[in-house]
Amino acid sequence: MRAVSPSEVTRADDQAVREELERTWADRPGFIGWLSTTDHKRIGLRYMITAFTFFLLGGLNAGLMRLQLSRPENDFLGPDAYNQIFTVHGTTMMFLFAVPMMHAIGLYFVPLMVGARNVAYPRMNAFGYWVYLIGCLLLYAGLFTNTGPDAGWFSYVPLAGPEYSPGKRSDVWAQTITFTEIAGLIAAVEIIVTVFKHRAPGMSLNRIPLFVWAMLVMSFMTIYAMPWIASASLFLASDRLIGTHFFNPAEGGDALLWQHLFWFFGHPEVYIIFIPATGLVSQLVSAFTRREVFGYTAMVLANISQGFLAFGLWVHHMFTTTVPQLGSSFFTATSAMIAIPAGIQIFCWIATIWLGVPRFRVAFLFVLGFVIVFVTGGLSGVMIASVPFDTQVHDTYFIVAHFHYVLLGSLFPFFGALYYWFPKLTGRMLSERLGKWHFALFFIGVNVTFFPMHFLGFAGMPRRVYTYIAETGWGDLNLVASAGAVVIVSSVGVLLVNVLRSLGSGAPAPDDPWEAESLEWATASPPPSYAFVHIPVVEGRSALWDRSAQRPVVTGLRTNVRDTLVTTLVDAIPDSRHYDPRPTTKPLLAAIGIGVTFIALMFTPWGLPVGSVVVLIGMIAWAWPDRRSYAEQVAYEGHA
Amino acid sequence: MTRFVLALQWSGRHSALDPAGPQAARIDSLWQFLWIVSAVVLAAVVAALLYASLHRRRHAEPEQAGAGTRTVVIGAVGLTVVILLVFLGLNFGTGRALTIPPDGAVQVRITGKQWWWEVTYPGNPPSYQVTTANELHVPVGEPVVVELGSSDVIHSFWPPDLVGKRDLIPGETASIWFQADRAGEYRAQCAEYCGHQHAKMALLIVAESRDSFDRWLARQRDSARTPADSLARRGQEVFLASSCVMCHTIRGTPAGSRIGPDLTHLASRRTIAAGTLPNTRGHLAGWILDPQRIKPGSRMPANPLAAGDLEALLAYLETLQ
Amino acid sequence: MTALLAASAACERETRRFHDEAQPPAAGGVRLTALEPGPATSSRALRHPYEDNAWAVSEGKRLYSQFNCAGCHAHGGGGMGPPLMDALWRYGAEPENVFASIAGGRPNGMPAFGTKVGATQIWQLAAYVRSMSGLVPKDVAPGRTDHMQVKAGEQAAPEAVPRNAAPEPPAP
Amino acid sequence: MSTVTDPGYTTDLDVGALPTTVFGPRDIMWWGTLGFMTIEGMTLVVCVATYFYLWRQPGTWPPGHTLLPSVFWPTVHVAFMLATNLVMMRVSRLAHRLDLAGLRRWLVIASLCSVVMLPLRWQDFLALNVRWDTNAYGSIAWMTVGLHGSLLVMNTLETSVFTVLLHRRPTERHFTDASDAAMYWYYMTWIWVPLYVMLYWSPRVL
Repeated sequence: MRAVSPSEVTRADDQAVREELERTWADRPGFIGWLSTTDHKRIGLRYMITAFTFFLLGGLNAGLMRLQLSRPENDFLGPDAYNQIFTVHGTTMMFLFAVPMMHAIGLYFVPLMVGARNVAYPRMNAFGYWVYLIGCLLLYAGLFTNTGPDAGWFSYVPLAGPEYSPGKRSDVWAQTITFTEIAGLIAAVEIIVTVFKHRAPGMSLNRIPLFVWAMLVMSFMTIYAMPWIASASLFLASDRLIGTHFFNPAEGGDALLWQHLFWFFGHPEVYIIFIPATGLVSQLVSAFTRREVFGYTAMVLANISQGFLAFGLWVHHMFTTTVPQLGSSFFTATSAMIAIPAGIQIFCWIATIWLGVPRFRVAFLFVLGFVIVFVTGGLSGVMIASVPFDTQVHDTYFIVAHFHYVLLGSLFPFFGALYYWFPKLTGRMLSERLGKWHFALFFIGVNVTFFPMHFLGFAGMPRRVYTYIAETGWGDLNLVASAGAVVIVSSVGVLLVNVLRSLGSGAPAPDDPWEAESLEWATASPPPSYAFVHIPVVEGRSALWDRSAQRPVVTGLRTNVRDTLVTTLVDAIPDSRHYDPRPTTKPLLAAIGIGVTFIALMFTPWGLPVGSVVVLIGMIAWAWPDRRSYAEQVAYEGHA
Repeated sequence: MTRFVLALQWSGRHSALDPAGPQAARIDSLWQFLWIVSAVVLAAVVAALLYASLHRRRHAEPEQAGAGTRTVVIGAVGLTVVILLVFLGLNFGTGRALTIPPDGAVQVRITGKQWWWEVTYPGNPPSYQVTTANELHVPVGEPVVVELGSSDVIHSFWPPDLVGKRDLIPGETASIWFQADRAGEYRAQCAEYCGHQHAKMALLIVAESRDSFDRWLARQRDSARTPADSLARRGQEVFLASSCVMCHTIRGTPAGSRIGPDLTHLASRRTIAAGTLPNTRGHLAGWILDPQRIKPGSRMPANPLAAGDLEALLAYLETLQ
Repeated sequence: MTALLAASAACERETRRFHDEAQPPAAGGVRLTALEPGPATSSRALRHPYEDNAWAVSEGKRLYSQFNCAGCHAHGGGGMGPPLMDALWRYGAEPENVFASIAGGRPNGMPAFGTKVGATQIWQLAAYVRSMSGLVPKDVAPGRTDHMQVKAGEQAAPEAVPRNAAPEPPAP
Repeated sequence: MSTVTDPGYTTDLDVGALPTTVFGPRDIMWWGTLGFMTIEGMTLVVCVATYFYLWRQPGTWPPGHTLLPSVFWPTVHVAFMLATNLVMMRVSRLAHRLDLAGLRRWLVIASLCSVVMLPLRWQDFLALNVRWDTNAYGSIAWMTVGLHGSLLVMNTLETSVFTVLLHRRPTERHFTDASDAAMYWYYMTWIWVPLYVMLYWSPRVL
């Protein structure tokens, strides 16, 4: 059970090996190196920074909304600006922040936690990031040129359709979705294959860290859910651009079809965010109570059952439409049943804390905050599974309160993970003192902002209103909520100060500052480009706590080319080796090609044939190895 | 507890928790169960969490899981299942009670438009049909069935004091029934995002005794009379000669366009601009001159009338009782 | 630079001008037909603001339908009134010409709407009418409607180079 | 607790002798191909769901005066697609035998087959006898044929590029890629069969 110093992982004569590995795995120097990197750590970090930037921008949108709503008949924002801002807020938080952030954390840490040198398909990884970045820039370029989507993050037709959304605002939304979904799907496939085939020897499926399990379930959900929204936004775009009739009831289309397609993706989406958050909580709980999480199998099964059940709930977003009653009852039952796996998880964490020795570091405080905030949101979630009750609170501020409790509930483990992994990411510790301020302000701010909204919902305040008249009496609680938003903003301010100070003058982090269990702590902070000098062999479920005295490692991987180990699916027995190509700017160029294609498609159907040519060129360039890589690969295969 | 909090905040306001009809009352009693159970569950989880965190923080080594821990966790999960089953039972009971509309209900049709409500009472013969806007009159203590449709985008009808909401979806017909047990005015606001003025699309429900409801309905059937005094007569000429006539109907005059609300009995209505302003002379004047200041994006254009014309027009509109 | 241009174009296309104090066109500013005296060309350096604005054109489309313009002109194909989606313009194809036709009426049945429809809305209608023959930018013209389709969206209208229906004066 | 066997490593593992060219699920590219097949399959599932959802609307199917789809060219195409599987089975066998010369020859044939599918796909569009902007039925039918058509186009590009690459810069890796390409080809052609039945036969039969 005792953590082992990571330096014991390595072998005696390592200095030469390290130098050669560094030469092999390092990026090219300078700006080209920055553009051409295929290192999952650099890309993952970049992904995180981008997603966090858009979190700040989405938060800025929220701040503007709270300012507008702080008193009745406020004329700070007009309806046109407000509608764009609330749409962009929702779109940003769901598509540019929450899901990409979870993918980013996965892309950075999953390979380290399973003991791999790099993620599977590193060039696709780079491509996915660039496509995601283009999607982000498109949405905000739209907002800043008054072309921000204004039909809500859910883009219900006919409001988002060709007749009621003139101009290109809804097209910006549809293409932003396309870009982020492409990126999300790529990340999901990479994570699945990395977990399936790149695990360190000995890490059989029943020894995978719980966060990795959560990422695996989440990635499978992504693969099954995201094509629905990608197709739906394609239908919407073609209704708008080439006059198809998917959503036009007068020509055999159907407005509710959009809602079915959207929510068949949209509800799993919530769990796509929440399940990795539970994985983070499991890692944090185990690290800060110094014992492995109680009920590993139950936790894994809970995640998997959430993954399945999440696909059976979508109609509970449509209880006030004309869906049949009988169908609604089924969805009520499934919606209530998903509380059971969530309950199992909560009870197992509490049991772990009960049995363990809690250390009240900032990351652990965020776990406690998570449980409180998330259980509150979960309970209101069970309430709205009820059809009669939902008809009252649907599309009101009660729902706004509910899902902010759930989603900000998932933000608590994210912040906790930031304090936990920041040393690994940067080699610096964050300040615990500022962190406690961050936690306290955030916890207070979330509750002050969102708890009153439950009552606003009962009092009749619908969502998505840019203002309200004084006679409704909603002014006071709205002012309280806006005051809470100020507290949230200040807590994020404290976090930023903490991060910036730490980057400048934070205490240097040791390799394993928390004496935690998983493999990412078995390498330097920050990890070198090749991740591990020797890939460790895993001897138990808690990789670093369950080590024998021998501390076996993998030897024989080549150090002068990017040689990676492929293991078997279930038992992680070494099976073959895979040549990882050199870094290249081709993914960036391909992403630009795809970006130009889809942006052109907002304006003209000719984007499609032109785009096909661009894709052809991209494909040739991608597949065609340069002379040096070719020689290297032939030599690699000959060597085997 | 919640009643107390709401009473502080909301005395005399509208609320789903201050039901004025049987359906809202059933939903309210479901809510009473839900929040009490939720409060207990939340308190129990927080207590367990804090106690678990604090009770052995001075120990050095973690414990192995014993049979006791497993039993407690399984028990907690079992209790969760039991609570959920009770919840489902209550929920289905409530749902069944709410969906069956009683016989002999008053029939009304509501059409959602960007951003106002057209209210139609079917008539027999059809010429008895009554069309009004943004105001729904119902008799107290009698069930009302509202047929809901939309002529543009999706809207949602929601009077929180009376019943939950129902969407108005283009291409589909939905219906909802409710009953007001107390006389009074209830506000219903559009609850599905429908564009620029989603925020200012409210409907006033006036529940009154059967007698006054019948009187109201009979009066609404009448056409507008040509006004007696000369100022109002001039106002009618202004109405018919200006842009008003392009969009509005006043039965009994050549104005017959159905783009905007029917104004035949405008002066009998309590609010203008879909529940945005009280129907007073000053507000009406401001609304006619520059609606875009009050509801930016509204379909009603500005009408820069000369002072005399405006005066006359207002005098005319006030005769439309 | 290109990005700036694109951005300013996007702003122009997307503004929702709710408060709009539009004026009728200045009298005598454009030639109405080739027979009238006046400057020989009426090309304007700047496109009319309503024609670069998707919202204004879509408002024009809504008004076209709600004011029952289709009663005479059908959906551009013409009926009692002349077709609006071809290249022939009896009274000129410039926005100012179309404005004058709507506001002042024309012989043989086109009523004058100038007193009953505000200038802003006439400009919007004029922009929409021109979109039917492809005279406004494609990314501004409306797409299909949510009704029975009688024709494809104006977005798909081919650009018809305007010609005057009136006979040209004989060459000297 | 679990049926997974614990190999119980206690000494260093030398993996230097492991192979670099393996086939099927042993190789990571096979899994990636499977992943992208699943994603593409899901988009087609969305099309099928939409097709039948719209069918459920009141009225006839196809609606109004829309003609029934023709079946001649689509049937020719589907038969051709399935026949090309024989080519790819050959390609796959040659790949497993690491037979570079044979693989080069047969991939040229495969590329030609993939090119032939493109004009046939155009006939599939025409055989729908409806335009995409006529009604919702036309929209979903065109969308389904179009989305599957994008797989055909991508496959043509991929196969051609791959064939050229195999002639100019061959590596052992390409044997694995060829066997994955065959798997993708089977998938792409067989998934069209239910779509073909749905689009061209179900409005006639149901």
